[in-house]
Amino acid sequence: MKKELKFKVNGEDYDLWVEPKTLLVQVLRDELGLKGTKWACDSGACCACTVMVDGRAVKSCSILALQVNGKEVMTVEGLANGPELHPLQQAFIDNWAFQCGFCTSGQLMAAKALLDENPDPTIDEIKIAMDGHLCRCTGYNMISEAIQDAAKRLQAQKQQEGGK
Amino acid sequence: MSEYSVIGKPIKNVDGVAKVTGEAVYAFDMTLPNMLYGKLLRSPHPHAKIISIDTTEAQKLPGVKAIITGKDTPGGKWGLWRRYPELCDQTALATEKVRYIGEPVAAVAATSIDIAERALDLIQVEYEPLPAVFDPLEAIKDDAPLVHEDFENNINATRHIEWGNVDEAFKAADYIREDRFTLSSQHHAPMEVHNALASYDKGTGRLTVWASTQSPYFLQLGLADALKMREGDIRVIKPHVGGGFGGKNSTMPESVNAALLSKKTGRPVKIVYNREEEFIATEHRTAMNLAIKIGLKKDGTILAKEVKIITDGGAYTGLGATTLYLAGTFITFPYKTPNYRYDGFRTYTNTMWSSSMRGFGAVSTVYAAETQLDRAAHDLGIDPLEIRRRNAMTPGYEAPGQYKVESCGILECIDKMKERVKEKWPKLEKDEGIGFATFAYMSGGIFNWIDTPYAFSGAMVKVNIDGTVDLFTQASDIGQGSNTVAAMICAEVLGIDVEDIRLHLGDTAITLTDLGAWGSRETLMNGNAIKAAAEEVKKKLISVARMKLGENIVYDLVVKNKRIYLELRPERGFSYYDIVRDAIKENDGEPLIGIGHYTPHNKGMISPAYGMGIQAVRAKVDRETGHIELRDVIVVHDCGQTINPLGARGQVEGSTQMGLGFGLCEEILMDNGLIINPSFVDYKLIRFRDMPPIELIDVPTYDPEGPFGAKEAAEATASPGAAALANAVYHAVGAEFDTNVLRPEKVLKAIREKEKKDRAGK
Amino acid sequence: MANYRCPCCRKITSDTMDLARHFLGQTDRKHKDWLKTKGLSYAQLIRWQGTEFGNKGYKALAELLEKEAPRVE
Amino acid sequence: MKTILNDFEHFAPKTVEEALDLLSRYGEEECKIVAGGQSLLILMKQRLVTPKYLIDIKGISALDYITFDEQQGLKIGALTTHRAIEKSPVIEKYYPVLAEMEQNVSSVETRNWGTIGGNISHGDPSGDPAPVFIALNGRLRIAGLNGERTVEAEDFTLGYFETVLGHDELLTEIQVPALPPHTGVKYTKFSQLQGDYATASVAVSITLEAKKKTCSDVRIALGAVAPAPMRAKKAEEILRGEKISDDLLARAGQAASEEASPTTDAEVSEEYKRELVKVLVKRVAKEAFERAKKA
Repeated sequence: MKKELKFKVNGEDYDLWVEPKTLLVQVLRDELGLKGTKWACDSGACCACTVMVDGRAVKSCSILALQVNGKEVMTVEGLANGPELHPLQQAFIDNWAFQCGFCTSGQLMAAKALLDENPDPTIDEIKIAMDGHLCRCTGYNMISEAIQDAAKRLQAQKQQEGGK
Repeated sequence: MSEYSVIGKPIKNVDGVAKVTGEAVYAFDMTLPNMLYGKLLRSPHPHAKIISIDTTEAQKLPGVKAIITGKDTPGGKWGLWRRYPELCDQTALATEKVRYIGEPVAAVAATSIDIAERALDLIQVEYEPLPAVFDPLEAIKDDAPLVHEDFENNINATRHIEWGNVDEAFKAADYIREDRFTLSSQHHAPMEVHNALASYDKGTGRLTVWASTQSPYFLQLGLADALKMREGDIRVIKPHVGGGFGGKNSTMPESVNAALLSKKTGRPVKIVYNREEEFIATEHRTAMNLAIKIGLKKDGTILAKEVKIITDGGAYTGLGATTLYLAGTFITFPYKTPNYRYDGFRTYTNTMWSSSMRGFGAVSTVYAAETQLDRAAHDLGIDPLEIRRRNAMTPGYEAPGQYKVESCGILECIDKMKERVKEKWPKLEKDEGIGFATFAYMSGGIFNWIDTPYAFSGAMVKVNIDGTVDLFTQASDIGQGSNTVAAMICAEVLGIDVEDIRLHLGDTAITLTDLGAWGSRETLMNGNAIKAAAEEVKKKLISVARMKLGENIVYDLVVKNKRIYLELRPERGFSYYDIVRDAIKENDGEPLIGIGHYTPHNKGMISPAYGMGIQAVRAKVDRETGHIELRDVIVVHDCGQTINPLGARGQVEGSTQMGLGFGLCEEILMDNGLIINPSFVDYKLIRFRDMPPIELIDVPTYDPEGPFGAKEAAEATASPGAAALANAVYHAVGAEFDTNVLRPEKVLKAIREKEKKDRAGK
Repeated sequence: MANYRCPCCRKITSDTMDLARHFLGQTDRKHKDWLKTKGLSYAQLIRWQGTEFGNKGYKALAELLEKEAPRVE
Repeated sequence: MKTILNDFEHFAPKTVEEALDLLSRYGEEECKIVAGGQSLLILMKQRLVTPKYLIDIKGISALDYITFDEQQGLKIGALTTHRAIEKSPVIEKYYPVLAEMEQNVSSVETRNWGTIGGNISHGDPSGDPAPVFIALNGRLRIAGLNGERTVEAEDFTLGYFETVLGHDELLTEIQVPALPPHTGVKYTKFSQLQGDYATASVAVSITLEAKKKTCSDVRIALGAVAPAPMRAKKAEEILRGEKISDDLLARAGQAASEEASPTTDAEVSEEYKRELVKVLVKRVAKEAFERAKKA
């Protein structure tokens, strides 16, 4: 029996009816067409499906859609500001921090959650925050570097805004 | 070096924006209107006769639109070794018998994945279990069960390589040692699982398939053979691919069955494997039993090598026969081996079959050869780097009748490594060790087992009136960055920017044939095709410019920075845009098109060029628990002229991760043909915290066969990790291994054995 | 110089060792059956050649072919 | 393994009472509680569990808290996330071992959604929190329709994925007494790769007498080496009342290794797990001792 799900995704309100067995990742991809969020392991062990719920990085494959009732979800599609890429996205491009790109959306969301909480993380802090994320293409190092690079960019941005 | 405008510059990934915004579309993400979802029913037995399949109950489930079994297929067999029909052994669905746990026996199409999965539970299959064989050494025995009745002793392929006089050379050797290894399999574990979406048009009898594949052309051929259709009636489109690593070369049951179900229902059908299916029912690295004998002079010079390999092929051929071939070659690299004998046999067993995987043929053999060389060096009292140096190949080195190595920077790589290690790691902690291993790999294979009459790579360049370029080629970017390399090569030739080029790739209907992304072939082979196509256009532009400049032109014309000008008098020239417009106008409006292709000729049996180098791993061993901590890695490599240093580094990093995984933790655990760790929880991959930093040092050379001197850039670096790691452990605590995955328990056992040996020695 | 012809197919070569390599490379039944009639086991040859050093399998096979293979001019 | 979960009816009670009431309505076989669901949803995909009714307690906000005072000690609501424990200033100050432990529980993503109560109720013998709470002399508060009860943390798990929780009961709170003076606690899990499940884990709490020479009390808890997390009481006896020395620690390690009852699995043998217990107990107890001296 379907139940009502009211939540916010990337700033937009949604009011849907879903089967209780529906996972958050299924609602995002299949109902809302937000296919940037991937689904890769079926066992909650790769974090490719990571999105932010109320500002925290979580695995959308391991959460029932109904559990985010009333909450705010952010996916990779909500990261850029219109045509302007988020500094994390630009840093990922500039540092070649992805190859096939399949795990990238999840990584970006985890990195965003990390930088929101800790604007100046050390490489070790980045590694701890990202350790759930499997990437088969890179050796992870260039991702860590990109996240540090993004942190610097965000700080510079903040300073500039503060200076205005 | 800096004569290039684009080549050798750190160019950002041309797919970057799509991939960081979530807009990049993978086959995994695709749907079509009216689409059905397919699922495959898989065998729970490693070897069994199929007595009957009853689909009655499943048919009744609302939402089920079609169910097929082996009887409903056209019965076409396929494989990649198309030149040898007996090795084309794959089928869409098993009919007479199943040969591995996970082999599909029926396929369902339904209106949702949920219904398709539930329908599988309702299909009744009666099996009569047969005796099964899992061990390659058992498989060749006369009384072993036969996996394929026509292949006695389960021998699927054989390979013999010999040069020099091996027996005489061993007699002349001062030092001989024999070692035996059992080298395990490894899973590709791409983040995007195998999946395919097939849409059959009943009106035209044509099929379109979108798939997660490394080679649209191979898939087109496989589908044609499987479905008994004309190649030209099948269009394969490769969207973005979420990783392949050698696991997406073969045409696999998901695409064939999606096509069959689409044909039957008249609706698009999509089949997506889940992660468990990906582990149990897609190809993986070839496991092998390997014996290696080496004869050396006192000073460490290699006189002779003899190598024996029996591989665990699994139930079908895949690219496993190629693995056998390459293993016999790359175990000699990058050393001068004057006398060499190799015998390789690939066996059929009742397991999911093994095939190509990143560095195939090299990864396992490098482990054996490079750990053996370290032990020999130790016995002879020679420094591990020095013994490698003494035997290193030099430019132009030839293995009689097998291969010739043109550009070759291995000596410089070893020397650079020596220098850097001394500087970077001057002192080691207790129980810390440094291990080295060299590596080399091909820049695309020369062999034509696929039996194509086409050129190995083709490309077409179309220059539009505004100077923008449409580049058509079938080269497959599966994450390795070949799209960026393709655009860079084209941009360099035409003197324009990467941003001016629009790529049309991986669609068999609109692009020229390319054999796809395997064996590090895209940069050299496809690069050559693109370069040739772009140069054809360039020639047309130059001839127009030459005419406009008037007669008596003695200077060479250069196309660069969006201008066409005299090399020695740069001020005399024209804008690229003007010349493009003139060229089109002057030729009655005919579009400016260049076509290029590449097939290697007279380049030996293996490859036109070889990338190579050396890796060092620093690791610390916990003597009480056997735990290994990876601390640091240095890679020094020669990839000819680097096309894109950013992408090359990315590839080296990724290859290293996979190579270290092969040495440290990646293990497919099997119990009577059943893979018991088919998930990312139980199959251990190196993650962020366990990945050491990697320093990459480039030793540039120029390979005459490669575009701008480029050759293989990173696949080779998948092979040294495990060996370098084992050597580091050997140097830290003296423990020796004859297998590759150094789980703590194994390491502790080896340490204890070493301690026992030392005590007995005293 | 006398050449040897494979007893099971049309391969002709001047060297029995070469012929032995050809022979073991064939995975069809014809070649294996012939071996059986001569009292040599294909499995045994592979075990020798695939796990032991010194070319034992080929040597045994070459010796047999030296005796049994038809000669052609 | 299936891609899609089985069908079930979903309830989202807002209070413990509502949840207990729902539990009592449905039979044990057909009804399951889900909190963070980080383990349960996978079991459901594997069809190892196929509930007809799922009681989703994630929304019971009253069970999400961390409190501390010197008398009462630490109280953690069962629906507190791992991440909240990891980041709690109170825990950082008074029980840093808990924060250390949490940092190695799976991934940040799991810790952000998974709850401490869900983890413990799952009864996984290789779970990280249980041995630490046992070493900390923790107690677990359980609510049922007929009232409440508390059990010692060490008595909570009975065997593989089996706990003392009755079908109609709910774990509501974890209680940890304030640490006695001169107490040091350390937890280490051994796994080949960081953040992975434990091959073996050890938590040790050592209390020294006033002069900081003799061990007045000690608790040693082992994880992943028996059907349930367990105390190594013989090892504790070796240390209790004694002056700590390397030799004594080694003997305690040996005793613990004999007390453990690991089994050989696909990856690791029983003998190796015993070896690990021996080494880990020695090392972890030593660190706990060092911490106690500084405490």
